Amino acid sequence: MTSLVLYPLAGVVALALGLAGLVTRPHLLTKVLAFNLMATGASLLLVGLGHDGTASSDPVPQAMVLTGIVVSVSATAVALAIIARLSRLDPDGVERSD
Amino acid sequence: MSLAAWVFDGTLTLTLVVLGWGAVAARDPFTGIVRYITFGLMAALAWARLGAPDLALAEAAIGAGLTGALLLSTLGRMGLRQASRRAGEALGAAPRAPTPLPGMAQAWSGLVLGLSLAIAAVIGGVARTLHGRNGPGLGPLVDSLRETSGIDSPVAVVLLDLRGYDTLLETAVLFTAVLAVWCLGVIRFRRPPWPVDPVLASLARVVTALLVLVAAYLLQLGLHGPGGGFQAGAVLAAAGVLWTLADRRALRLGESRLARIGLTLGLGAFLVAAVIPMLAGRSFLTYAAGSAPAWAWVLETFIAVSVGLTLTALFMGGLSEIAEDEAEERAP
Amino acid sequence: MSWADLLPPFILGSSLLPGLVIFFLPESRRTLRTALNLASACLKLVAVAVLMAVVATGGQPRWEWSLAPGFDLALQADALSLLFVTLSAGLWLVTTVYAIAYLEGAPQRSRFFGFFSLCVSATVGIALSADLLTFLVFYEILTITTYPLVVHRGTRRSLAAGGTYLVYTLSGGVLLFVGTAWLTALAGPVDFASGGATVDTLIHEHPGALRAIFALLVAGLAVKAAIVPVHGWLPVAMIAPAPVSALLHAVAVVKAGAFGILRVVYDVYGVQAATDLGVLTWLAGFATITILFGSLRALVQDDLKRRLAYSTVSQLSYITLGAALATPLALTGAVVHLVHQGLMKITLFFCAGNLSETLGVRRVSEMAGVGRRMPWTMRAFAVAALGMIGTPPIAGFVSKWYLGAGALSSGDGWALAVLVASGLLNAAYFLPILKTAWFEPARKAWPVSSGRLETSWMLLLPPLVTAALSLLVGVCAGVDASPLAWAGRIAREVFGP
Amino acid sequence: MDGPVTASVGWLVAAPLAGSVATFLLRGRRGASEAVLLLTALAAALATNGLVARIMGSGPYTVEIGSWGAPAGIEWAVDDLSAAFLAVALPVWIAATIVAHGLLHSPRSPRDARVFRKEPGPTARTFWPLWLLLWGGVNALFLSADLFNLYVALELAGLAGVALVATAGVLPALQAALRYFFANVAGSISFLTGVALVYHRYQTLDLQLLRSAAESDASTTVALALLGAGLLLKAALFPMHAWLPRAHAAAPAPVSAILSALVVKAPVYLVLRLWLDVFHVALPPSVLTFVGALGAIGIVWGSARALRVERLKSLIAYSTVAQVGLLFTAFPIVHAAGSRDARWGLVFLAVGHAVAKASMFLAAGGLARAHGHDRLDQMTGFGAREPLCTYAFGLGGMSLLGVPGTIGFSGKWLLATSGLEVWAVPWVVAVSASALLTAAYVWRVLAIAIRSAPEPAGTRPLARRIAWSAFALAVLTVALGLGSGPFVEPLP
Repeated sequence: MTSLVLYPLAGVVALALGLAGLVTRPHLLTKVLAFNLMATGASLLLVGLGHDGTASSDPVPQAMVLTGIVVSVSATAVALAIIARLSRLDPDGVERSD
Repeated sequence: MSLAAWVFDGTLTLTLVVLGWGAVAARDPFTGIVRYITFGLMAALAWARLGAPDLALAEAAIGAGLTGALLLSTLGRMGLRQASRRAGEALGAAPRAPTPLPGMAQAWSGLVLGLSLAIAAVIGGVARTLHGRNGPGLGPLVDSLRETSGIDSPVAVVLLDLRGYDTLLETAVLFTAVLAVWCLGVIRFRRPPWPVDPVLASLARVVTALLVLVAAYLLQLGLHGPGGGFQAGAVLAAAGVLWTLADRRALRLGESRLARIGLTLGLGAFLVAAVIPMLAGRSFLTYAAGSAPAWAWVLETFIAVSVGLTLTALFMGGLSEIAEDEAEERAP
Repeated sequence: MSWADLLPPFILGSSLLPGLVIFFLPESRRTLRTALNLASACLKLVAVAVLMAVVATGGQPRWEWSLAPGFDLALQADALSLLFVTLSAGLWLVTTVYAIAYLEGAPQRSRFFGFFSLCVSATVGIALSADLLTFLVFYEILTITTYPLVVHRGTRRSLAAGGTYLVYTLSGGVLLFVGTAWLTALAGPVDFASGGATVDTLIHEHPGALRAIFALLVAGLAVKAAIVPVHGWLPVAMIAPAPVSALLHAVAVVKAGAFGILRVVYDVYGVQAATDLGVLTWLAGFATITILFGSLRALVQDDLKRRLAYSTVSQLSYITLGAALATPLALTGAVVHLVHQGLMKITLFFCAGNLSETLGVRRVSEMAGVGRRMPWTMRAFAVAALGMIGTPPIAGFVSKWYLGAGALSSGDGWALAVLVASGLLNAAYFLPILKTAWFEPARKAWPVSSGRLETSWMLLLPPLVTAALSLLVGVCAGVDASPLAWAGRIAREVFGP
Repeated sequence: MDGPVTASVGWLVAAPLAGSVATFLLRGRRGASEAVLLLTALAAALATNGLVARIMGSGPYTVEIGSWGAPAGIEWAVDDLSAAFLAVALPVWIAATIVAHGLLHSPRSPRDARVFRKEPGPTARTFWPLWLLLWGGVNALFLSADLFNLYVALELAGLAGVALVATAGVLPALQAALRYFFANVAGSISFLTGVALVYHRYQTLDLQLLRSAAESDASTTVALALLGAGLLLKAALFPMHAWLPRAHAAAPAPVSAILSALVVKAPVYLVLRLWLDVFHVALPPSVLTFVGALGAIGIVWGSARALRVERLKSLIAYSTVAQVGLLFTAFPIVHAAGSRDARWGLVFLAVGHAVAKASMFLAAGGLARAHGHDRLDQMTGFGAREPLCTYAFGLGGMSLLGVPGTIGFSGKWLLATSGLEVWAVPWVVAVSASALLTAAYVWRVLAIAIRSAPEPAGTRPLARRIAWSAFALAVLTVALGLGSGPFVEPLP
C-alpha cells in the first residue's frame, strides 16, 4: 500500500467536485472550470492507478492522458468562444443558464 | 513507503482537492480562474511525482498556462461591466431573478454534491482494488516493441506509432477547435496605435526568442526522452500569446496564407503518413520498415508548429479584424 | 418458377406501378392520367381472367420474396382469393370511370389517383396473400393509403374524419400486429394453405394463448369489418368523395376486414379448432349485435350516405355471422354475400354520388320526386335497394337464402330470426327512399340537365352496370361461373365433399 | 488479413479528414470545394462498397492500424453491426451534403445575395471543413474497436457537432450549442473514467480481447456503468435528453439531419456493442430493465412534447428523443432473446430511424427555406406547394411508424416475434404501441400539409435538388424495407 494511491483517489474526488460544479454552478465560466477539473481528475485516475512506484511507469496511460489534455484544451477553447459570443448577444444570459 | 512520501503526497493531494473545490465554489469567476491555474500547476507536480514528465510539461504549459490564459481572455472579452457586477453577488443567485426559495439553490447544490461524492466513493472503492494490482500494465510490451519501431522514448513510440491513430484524431480535434472558434464570427479590436506598454514590448521580444529556443530543444528531446511535439507546440503557443498581447498586428494571423497552411500541418502530415501505406497496399498508418524514426521526427515537427499556431489562434478567439472605429468595437 | 407464378405479382404491379407514375404527373396532364388509369384497370382485369383460367385448370401459382431473415412475403391464388380479386378488379375499373367524371376539375387529382391505385394494389395484395404476415403487410398499407383519400377535400371536417379513421384503424393495426407476431412466435410462419394445420398442433399446449390470439386478430380485423363497437369510423368517413365511399368504404376496405375474418376462422384456425376453442359463439354474438344495431341506426339517418354507411355496417356482419355459423351452406352464403353486397352497395353509393354531384341532394328528405328528374339513376338505386332487402331474383336474396339455410342446418334458428328481422329493417329504411323519390311530387325545380342524359354518361354508366350485374348474378346464380357456384366450391374445399 | 481490399476501409476516415483540410485551404471557393466534396463522397462510396462486399463474402474481419494488432496497437472491427450502420450512413451523408449545398448557396432572404453576408448562418469557408470533420468522426466511431480511440472519436464528433450547431449564429443556436457541449463533455469524461477502470482491470482496451477476458466483478460493473452513463447521456435517453431538442431544432437542417440520424445513433450502437456484445457476461439484466423503462417513458415524453411544440424542427427533434427511447426499450428484447433475428430487428429499427429522420429533417429544411420560417401554424397547406418535401416527410414518418414495406416494419416485426418467443411481453407491447404515439405527431404535420389554405406571403421557390434528395432518402426506407433480405441473409 504505497502513498501513491492517494493520487487516483484525489482524481476521483476532483471528478466528483467537477461534476457537482458543472451541474449546480450557474456561471458559464465556472462550468468550464468544472469540466476541466473533471478531465484532470479522470486523467489522474487513469495514470495513477497503474503506478505503484516499483517498476517503470506504463507509457500507454501517459500517452492517452496527453491526448486527453490536448482534447480538453480544444474543448475549452470552443466553449469559451461560444460563451464570448453569447455574452455579446445576451449579456445577462451568461450567468442564468437554466 | 517512508513517512516523508506520505506527508508529501498527502499535502499535495489535499492541496489539489482544496484548490479544485475553491475554483468551482468561488464567488466570482476571476478568483475561480486563479485558483484553477494554481490547481493546474499542482497537477503538473502530481504528474512529475507519478513518474510522467511528459504529462508534467504538458499540464503546466497547456493545462494551467494556456487554459488559464484562455479563461482570463474570455473573462476580459465578456466585458469588465459583468465581471465587477458579479464580484459582489451572493453565491450562485443571479441578482435579477433570484430563485423563489434562496434556500433551494443551496439545497440543490448540496444534494448534487452529495450525490457526486457518493459516486466518487464507489469509483474510489473500486479504484483502490485495482491500484497497482497488475504491475506495469502494457509497459514491458511497449518496451519490447520499441526496437522494432525504432523510436526510443516510450511515450513517443505509443503516441506516434503504436497508437498513432489516436494522435491523428487528436490533431483533427484541434483543427475542429480552430474552425469552431473562427466560424463563430469576428472579434473586433480597436485600430492601433494600441497604447503599447514599452516594458511589455521589449519583454515580449526577448522572451519570445527564448521560448522558441526552448521549444526547439523540447522538440528534439522528444524522440528519446520527455518532451515532443505537443510540449514544444505549447511553448510556441506561449510565445504566440505573448506576441499577441504585445503587438496587435499579430491579430491578422487569420488572413495570412502561411498561417492557414501552418494550422493544417499537424493533421495534414498525419494524413499523408496514413494514406501513403494504403496506396502501397499496406494497412492504414503502417510506416515502412525502419522508417518510423524519420516519420516520427517529421510528425513531431509539424505537430509542434501546428499546435503552436492553433493554440495561439484559439487564444485570439476568432478571425480578428481591426475595428474601424470606437463604436464598432462593441458591435456583435 | 413458371410464368404462372409471376401472375400474382403482375396483378399487384399492374395498379402499383401506374399509380407511382401518376403521382408525379402534373395536374394538367389529364388525358395521360386517364389513359394510365383505365389501361391499368383493364390490364388487371385481363390478368385476373388469365389467373382464373390457370387456377381453374388446377394450377397453384405461388410467388415469394424474402424481405429479411425469417420474414418472407408470399402471394398465392386459391379459390377464395380469386373471388375477392375478381370483385376488386372489376369494381375498380367501374369506379375509375366514375371517379374520372366525378372529380372533373377538382384539384390534386394526380395525388388522388396515385393513392387510389395504391389502395387497390393493397386490396389485391390482401386478396392474394398466402400467409398471415403478408396479409398484415397489405392490411396496414391499405390503412395508410386510404387516409389521403378520406381527407382529399382538405376541409376541417374531412381532416377530423380522417383523424377518427386513423385512430380506429391504427389501433386495430397494432392489435393485429401483436396477434400475428404472437402466433408466429408460437407456431412459426402461418400459411393459409395449411387450412388450420399450424393451430391444430398447438391447441393442446396453448389453448388460452390461442383464444387470446384469436381475440387480438379478430379485434384488429373487426375495425375494418366495422363490427360494433369499433365501427364508428365508417359513417364519419362518408365525408370522403363519392368514388372513395363507393369503392373503399363499400368494397375494398370493409371487405378486407370481412375477408380477413374468413381467412382467420377457416385458414388459420380451421373450423374444428375454432369450434373447440368456443370462440365462434362470441363472433356470432358480436355479428348479430352489429346486424341489428346497424339497421336500427340506419333508420334514423337523414343524410343519405350515412344511412348507406350504417346499412353497410349491418350487411357486412352477415358475412361474419355466416362465418361464425360454420356450416357449408352458411359459409357459401357468407362468401357469396361478400360479392353480392359489394355489387349492390357500390350501386347505391354511385347513385348517391350522382344525386349529390348533379343535383346537390344529400339528404333523404330532399329526394322528393327525384325519380322523375334522374330516372335511370333511381332505377339502378331501386334495383340495388330491393336487392339489399332480399327480394328475389336480385343477388341479395340468394345470399340471404343460403345464410338462412345454413342457420337452419346447424340448428341455430335464432340466426334465421336475426336475418329476417334485419330484412324487415332493411325494408324499413330503403322503401321510404324509393317512395319519396318516385311517388312524391318534386318540391323544387331541379336544374335541367344540359345534355340528352340526366347527367354525364361516365357518371350514369357505372351504377347501371353494377345494378345489371347484381340482377344478372341473382338470376343466373345456378350457372357454373357465377359467384354462388364459386362460393359453393370454396365451401366444399373447406368442409370436404 | 489486411490486403489491399481491407486497406480501403481506411479511406472512410482519411478521405473526409483530407477533404476537410482541402476545403479549409480553399477557403470555400465555389467549384473547388464542390470538387473536394465529390471526391470525398466517391472515396467513401468505394470504401463502403468494398467493406460490404468483403463482409458478405467472408464475414466479419479486423484491420490492424499500423500493423501492430492488439493489445499494443488499435484495430478497426467490421462486423454485421458496423457494416449496416456504415452502409446506411453513406446515402444519408450524400443527401445531407446536397441539401447543405443547396441551402448554403441559394440566397437566403428574398433580398439579394449581398445581404446574405450580414445575416447570421454558416458560411462555406468554415462550414464544409467542419462538415467533413464530422463525417470522418462518425465513420471513425462506427469502425473503431478500441475503447480510448472511441473516446477520442466521440470527442471529435461531439465537438464538430457543437460547432456546426453554433454555425447557425443566432442566440438560441448558441445557447443550444453550449448545452449540447456541456452534456457531450460530461458524457465523454464519464466514458473516459470507465476506460480508465477497464484498462487497469484487463490491461487492454481492444474490444476483441475484452470480449474473451470479460468477467463479472465489481470493477467491471462500475466500469460498465460509467461507460454506459456517458453513452446514454450522448444518446439523449430520457431523462438525460434535455439538451437534444433545442440543439437539433436550432441547428441548420442538414446538420440536424446528421445529428439525429447518425451522431445520436453512434452511442446507441456503442451501448449495444459494449453491453450486449463485449461485456454481456458482466451486465446485470436489471440494468437493461431499468434502461428499457426509461426508454418507454422517453417515448411517451418525446411524443407528448412533439404534439405541442409550434416549430416543425422542434417536433422532429422531440421525435428523435422518442425514437431513441424506443431503441432502448428494444434492448431487453435483444438481451433476453439473444437470437440473430432480435439483433437484426434492433439494427433495422436503428438504421431505419437514421434514414427516415434524415429525410424528415431535410424535408423540414426545404420547407423552412421555402416559407422563410418553420412555424407550423403559419405553414398550412404546404402539401400543395411542396409536394416532394411533403412526401419525403410522410414516407419518413411511415418508416418511424413501422408501416409495412418500410424497414421500420421489418425491425418491429423481428423484435416482436423474437420478443414473444421469450415472453418479453411488456417490451413488445411498448415497441408495437409506440407506433400510435408516433402516428399522432406525424399526422399532426400531414394534416397541416393536406389542409387546403391560401398561400401565405413570402414563400419562395425551393431548389429542386433539396426536395429530391430528401425524397430520395425517404424512398430508401422503402427500398431497405423491401430489398434488405438478400443482403442480410448471408451475414451471421
